[in-house]
Amino acid sequence: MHPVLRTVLQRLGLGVLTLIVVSVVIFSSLELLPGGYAENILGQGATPETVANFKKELGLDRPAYVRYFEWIGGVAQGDFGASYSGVGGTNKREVAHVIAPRLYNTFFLAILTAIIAVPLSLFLGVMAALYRNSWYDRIVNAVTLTTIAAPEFLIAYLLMLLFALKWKWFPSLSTVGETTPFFEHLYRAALPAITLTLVIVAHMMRMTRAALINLLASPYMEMAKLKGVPAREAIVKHALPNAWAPIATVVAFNLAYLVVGVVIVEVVYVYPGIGQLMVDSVSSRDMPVVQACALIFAATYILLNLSADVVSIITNPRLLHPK
Amino acid sequence: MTAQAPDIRSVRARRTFWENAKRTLASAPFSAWFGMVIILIYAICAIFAPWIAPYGEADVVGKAYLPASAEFWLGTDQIGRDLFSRLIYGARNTIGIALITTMLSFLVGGTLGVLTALMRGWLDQGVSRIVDAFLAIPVLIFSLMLLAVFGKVQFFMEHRWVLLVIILGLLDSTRVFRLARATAMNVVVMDYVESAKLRGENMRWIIFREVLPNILPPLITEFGLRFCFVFLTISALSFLGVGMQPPTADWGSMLAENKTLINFPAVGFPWIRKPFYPAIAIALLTVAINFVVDWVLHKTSGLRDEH
Amino acid sequence: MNDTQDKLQAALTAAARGRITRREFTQLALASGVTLATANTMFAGAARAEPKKGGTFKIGVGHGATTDSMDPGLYPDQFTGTALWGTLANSLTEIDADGNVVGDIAESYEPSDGAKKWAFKVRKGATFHNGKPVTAEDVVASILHHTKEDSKSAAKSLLKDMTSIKADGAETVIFELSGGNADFPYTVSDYHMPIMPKNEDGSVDWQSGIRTGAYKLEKFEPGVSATFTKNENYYKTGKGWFDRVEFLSIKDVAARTNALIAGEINYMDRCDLKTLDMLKSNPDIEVQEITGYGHQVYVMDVRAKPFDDVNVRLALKHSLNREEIIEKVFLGHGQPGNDNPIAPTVKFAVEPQPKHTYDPEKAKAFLKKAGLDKLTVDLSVADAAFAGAVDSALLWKENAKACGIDLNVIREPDDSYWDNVWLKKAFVASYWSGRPTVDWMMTTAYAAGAAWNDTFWANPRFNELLVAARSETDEAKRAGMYAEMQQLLHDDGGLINLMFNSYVEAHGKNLGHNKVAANWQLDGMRIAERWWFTS
Amino acid sequence: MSTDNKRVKGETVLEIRDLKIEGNSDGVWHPIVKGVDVTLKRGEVLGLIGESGAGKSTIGLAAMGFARPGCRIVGGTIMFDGIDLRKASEAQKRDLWGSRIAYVAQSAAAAFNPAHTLIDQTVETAVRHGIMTREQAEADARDLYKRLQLPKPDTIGDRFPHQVSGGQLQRAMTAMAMACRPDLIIFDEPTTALDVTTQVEVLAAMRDIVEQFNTAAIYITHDLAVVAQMADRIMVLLRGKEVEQAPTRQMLKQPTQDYTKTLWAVRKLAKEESISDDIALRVHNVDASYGGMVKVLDNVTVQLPRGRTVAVVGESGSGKSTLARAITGLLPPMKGEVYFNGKPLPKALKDRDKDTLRRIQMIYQSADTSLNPRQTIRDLIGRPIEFYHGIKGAACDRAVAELLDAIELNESYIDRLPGELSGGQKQRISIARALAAKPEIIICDEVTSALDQIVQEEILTLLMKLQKETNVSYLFITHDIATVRAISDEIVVMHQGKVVQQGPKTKVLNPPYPAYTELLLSSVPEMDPDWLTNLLAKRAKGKVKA
Repeated sequence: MHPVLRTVLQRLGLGVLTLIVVSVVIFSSLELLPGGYAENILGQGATPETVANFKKELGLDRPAYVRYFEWIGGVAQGDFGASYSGVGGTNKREVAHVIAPRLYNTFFLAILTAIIAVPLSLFLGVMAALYRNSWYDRIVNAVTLTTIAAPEFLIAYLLMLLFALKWKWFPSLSTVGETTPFFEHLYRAALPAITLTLVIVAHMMRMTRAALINLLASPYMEMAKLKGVPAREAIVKHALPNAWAPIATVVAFNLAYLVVGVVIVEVVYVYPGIGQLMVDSVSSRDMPVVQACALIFAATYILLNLSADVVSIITNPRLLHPK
Repeated sequence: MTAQAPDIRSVRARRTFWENAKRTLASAPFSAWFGMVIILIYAICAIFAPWIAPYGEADVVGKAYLPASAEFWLGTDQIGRDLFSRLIYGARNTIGIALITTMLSFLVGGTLGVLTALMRGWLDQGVSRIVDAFLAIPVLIFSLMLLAVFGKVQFFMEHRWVLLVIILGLLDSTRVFRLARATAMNVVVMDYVESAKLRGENMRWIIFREVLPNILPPLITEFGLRFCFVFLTISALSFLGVGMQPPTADWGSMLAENKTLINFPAVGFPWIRKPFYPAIAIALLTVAINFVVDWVLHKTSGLRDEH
Repeated sequence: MNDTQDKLQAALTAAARGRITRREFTQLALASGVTLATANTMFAGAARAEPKKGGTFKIGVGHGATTDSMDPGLYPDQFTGTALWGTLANSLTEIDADGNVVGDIAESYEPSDGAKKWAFKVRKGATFHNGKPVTAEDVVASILHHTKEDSKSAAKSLLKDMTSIKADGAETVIFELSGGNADFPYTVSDYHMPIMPKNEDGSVDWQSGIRTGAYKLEKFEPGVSATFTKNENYYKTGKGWFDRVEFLSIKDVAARTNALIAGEINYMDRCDLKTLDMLKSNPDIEVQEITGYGHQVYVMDVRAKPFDDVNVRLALKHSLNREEIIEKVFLGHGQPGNDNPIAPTVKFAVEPQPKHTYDPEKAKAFLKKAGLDKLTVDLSVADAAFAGAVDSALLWKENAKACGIDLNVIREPDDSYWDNVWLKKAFVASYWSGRPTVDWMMTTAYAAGAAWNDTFWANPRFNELLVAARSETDEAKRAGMYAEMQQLLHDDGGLINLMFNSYVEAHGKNLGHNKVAANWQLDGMRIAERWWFTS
Repeated sequence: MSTDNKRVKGETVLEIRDLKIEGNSDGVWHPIVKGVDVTLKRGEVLGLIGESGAGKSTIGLAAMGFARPGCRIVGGTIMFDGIDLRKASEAQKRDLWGSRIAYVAQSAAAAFNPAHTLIDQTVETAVRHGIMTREQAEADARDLYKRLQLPKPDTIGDRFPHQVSGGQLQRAMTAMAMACRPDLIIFDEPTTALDVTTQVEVLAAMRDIVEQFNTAAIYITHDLAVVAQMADRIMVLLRGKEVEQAPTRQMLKQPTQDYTKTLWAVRKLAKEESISDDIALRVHNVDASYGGMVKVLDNVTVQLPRGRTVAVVGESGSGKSTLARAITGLLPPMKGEVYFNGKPLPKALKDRDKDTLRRIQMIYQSADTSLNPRQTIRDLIGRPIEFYHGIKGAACDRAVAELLDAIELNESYIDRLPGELSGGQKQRISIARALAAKPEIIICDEVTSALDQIVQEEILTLLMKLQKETNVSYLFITHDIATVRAISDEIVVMHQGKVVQQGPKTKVLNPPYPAYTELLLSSVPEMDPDWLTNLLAKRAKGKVKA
């Protein structure tokens, strides 16, 4: 079997294993969560009787492990169960239906940001490596440093202040619905995307720079120079191909972050993404949704890392063409 | 050649830690110095907060939202506490907690990382799998849940910071583990580790005398970055309302408390808006740390210019 | 009256009808000897007074969760309340701007047998969005929806005294109660009890969102938004002016504020008090403040030590500087409480004497009486009880020091505060959204053994009065009884009422409205049918 | 006939006058090259020889007008074919580099970009300087591969660097340098990283090609024998200064300078062989392998007499280092026994007691990796003393000082870190560390191969001196026959995990040889300039016979 294929399969296997561990971790910590869905939904209105009715209807009166295995079994067949929120018999709200629109929004935002951020950071990184210790390099570093240093929500509010309130280029609210037309969606997601870009570009750019500068010391870069290859071409043609692995890893990491780590941006811009859904569901104890979200997050993380590995394999002849 | 050897010329004593420190510091560039000075200032604020701060951490000393004045250097906050004093105490709490958290995560993650790198085998496999699982769960959301879970324990209700430290520390240790293991892997294959084994040294010696000193530079730099990351996370948690306990002054919650003011004409100094003070405090420290970290990295990167 | 004033009157009407420009009006006004400023306000007022049709009304609400359900029994808060009840549906009765109960789906209602029996007459011409007329059957089904055995409805407890309900012909619905309740019409005005179409099988169709209200449901995305379109054949006249209504769930107050400033929403609830001055200074935005029934309180479990001693309770009641806290934490937005849960705007409300105010000496004196020279108590708080609960408690701690009371403030985690702290710990912060009647309020929170009696206060005289007053139809007598009850609670109860909080809400200047109701936020949750655009 | 008369000398290609270069360490600039003159005619090969730090590579690169980061050319002129490379712009130099001046780096493995195929990198210069179209360039490259006797010259180009052997890579790199038929090639220690047997082929290939294209070349190496084969003229360098310069033969026959003489003398070092049957260590029929697959050691039997030195020679992959691991217990043998003073040793390291461990010590090839860079000399040497003999504090310090004395290092080094020492000094420290345990056996794994010849000699003499003093036995693993001559009493020749031959030095080093031994020995370059020519001729004959 070709090594690439083998690795991919191995990782996938591990991924599934990881997912199971994750589901157990999440499930059990949710079991520990004090207060229940009923108490929460009824808030001050909870009476022992109504709560009891709730529990019965949700099947929460049965032992935890039974529910876990039912649930995991369902998931195995692609059925994430029903959200507690649909209780009342007739219209159970399938978790899938609850999550689908949010997931779409999240991916929309993530992809939008990625499209801006990844090329940008690569470009900046290569430039910084090329003109290292120049003013350009220093400035870019300083700026990225500060964007790393500033708390996410601060950046978010600042951008909102400038772009939404001062200049009114973009809306301050990013509320979008399933019916929102594509370009409207694009327009509304602009500010969140910019914010996230600022947050992740710094990281990716610095890694790109580091990875490249690391390689510049290697003999074959000197060789390239002594073969008369100009600096820019040397970086692009000789350094970059060997730098893909580390770059891919950090890119994957940041893309994962775009999916799993954007709660705050979602809150600030009121963007109905999956992060907020999960936080809501945690505080309202809507277990099925929380678990589904957690699994999705984990899966995203795993798949992205996997693809990073694949990239580093196919860009590394040693692994791609073994002796 | 033993203790009873006839000639009693005494060998000159060890070079002291300070001598070494001096030698290294001498070569530090400006940015590093700048960073170190800032960090030092913060440290002093943190340690001597009660003596530096003009007012108590939680004392209500004036009306709400007083502008900056001789009496209140940065004005007062939403219930009339002195912002300057709270900033200083904030340094104490935020830095203190972030520091303890990071230490915890390095103690756990670092030790495990080195151990697994040395032992390999099932331990390595097991730990790595579990770590992978934890890495796959987003820190922020997971810590939200854990905070909700253990926030109910009476002890943690009274000392919430302990809970924060434990949760963030452990979650973070997974990331540290990754790095520690990776770097240790490169060191354990070195001949000097092998020769230590040949000498018959025990695990403790090998870890603490042979391996640790050599993976320290990358770990130290990571420490700096992790440290920043931790208190950004803490502030994020405070922003979501589950962070530190009022009246404890914590930059994150201070920032969150006043976030709505950001979009309005300056409160406090005409040119800086109140919510920015803690933000600036955070940013400045992070930048300072990164300066130092960059320097350490450069020093230890081993990129010697050979002739 | 002279003729210039007649002219002015005419002009005002004209302005109201929009048939006269500001310039013309001002000229006239000046002619009739009014200053320019007054003239302008007069014009604006007049032009505002007359409702206009049309426009899309966007409301940013600080509530709403993905778990929100169409089942009215489960409406947790303002979002579902205002959107899925106030905009979409009607109950049998409603509370008007002055706090009186008036018919809604019910055209009229009659008590009999000492208010133990109530007959509600369904309004003629009231129809569901699908065109079907509302029948007594629908009403019965809608009410029974909450009283079913397995019901999870929050209204279940409200209806626990209802022994039977039946339709008497197509128009009339007969309620029978276990005991007399003169305020029953108030009860059925509750937002958990909208009238819904009955299914074949006798249950009600709560899922489809077909209701009777001024707007039809277009789309409901739980935790995100709810959109509505005008219901052209709404049975009420002079209500429901907008073409479309959009509710957005914006939990982050900063975001809400920005949205309003940026003009992306026309109305926001629960303003951040810190920003009010800036908001007010914005020419296009109007901040409105209504002191409602809601009150923010600290409650003591009167069974637990040391609160079992009335003197300790009184000492604490006097150790709290309500004015200062309102000033500092709520920036003056609220009315100091007087340890009486009945809002001044409620019928039969009184101001018990002596007024409880911050008075260290008195507090010390009461401590002495209790045989203590100093007192240490734990106070559990969380902003989940009410925004500012923590800050208030911290200030109180400062006040109490002067009274020889060491208040140990414990901050509880926000989520599930109501399950684990409220009703569980002896001394906690709590919030009451208030009730439209004395009886309702007292029954829910202070009657011996009531599920939510969070002070566990059981005063024989009080409870006896409570029952008596219910079936008492003589207004004067009732007033007397209620006054005594409020006094008792004030002197002896475990309630420390910090303040009646104001609903501080802001909206664009281009919105018009009549007197705003105080029973709920958002104009009694019925803002969508009551307000309109002026331009 | 000799190499030099066979070639047409043309006009001067390169003329370097009074070259001065400085290097930067920790912010301080200090001279590395202190005024060197080089003149090179077309078709001439100049050998630059000297120890590390002599500045040979620096000069070689300077000849291209290039200075490594951390170095700067501060004085002198570098005229290449009328162009002053010091004044030339980057762009000008870029046009020259690759096309008219080419560079062949020491380690081809590192100097080839792992991400591109050989042919891609070979043709790159030609194509980018617009000398040929890609098709022509590739055709030409294949031709060069053929001339350099690379296997499958038509397809080997499509391979990636990691897919071909070191020797082949080094030749491919020469092809790459030749791609544009440059006027000048700089060979920077091109064969140092190779096994002797491979080295012969590569040397031959490189020599032929420069002859065929009559290219001028600077050949940088520390190995006299090698340079003797390649160069027409030899320049000896010491600490950035020219010691002397002369045509190869003359230089080999009568060097004038003392330093040069010492250089030559190193090769003469030889130990008086003495045999003993008091066996300290006996490896008996040992098989070993990493993870079962291939046997790295195949039924190996070796004897180590007390107080004597047994040299284990073989090329990389012959399993000689594995033998060491098997003895030390790092790699427990699958089969066979290791007897120590007649008693079988526990196979695995962890089963051996402290004292056994003390008696067998090991010294590694690279002191850089075997000395913990974070520990001072005091700790490095002190630890075994403390660990094995429980001597602490001042006493331990004194012991360390005495050991430093024994290895001829000044006591003031005691608080240095390894990074602050020269290669030779580091190796001395690792010797001291081994001695500190007062062992009976020291396994020396290629201990001198990373060092300059003079230093090598010093280390070897030191080892021998210590052997006399402490009667310790050495198991001396090396690939360098010269070293073997210098130090051993007995020799074990290993090839592909098997012992080809074991016996007293004189016996092994003299005919009749087993085939492999002969190949090995014959491949070792000798100081005779005609050695390579003759050897090739002899082997050619051999082939014909066969």
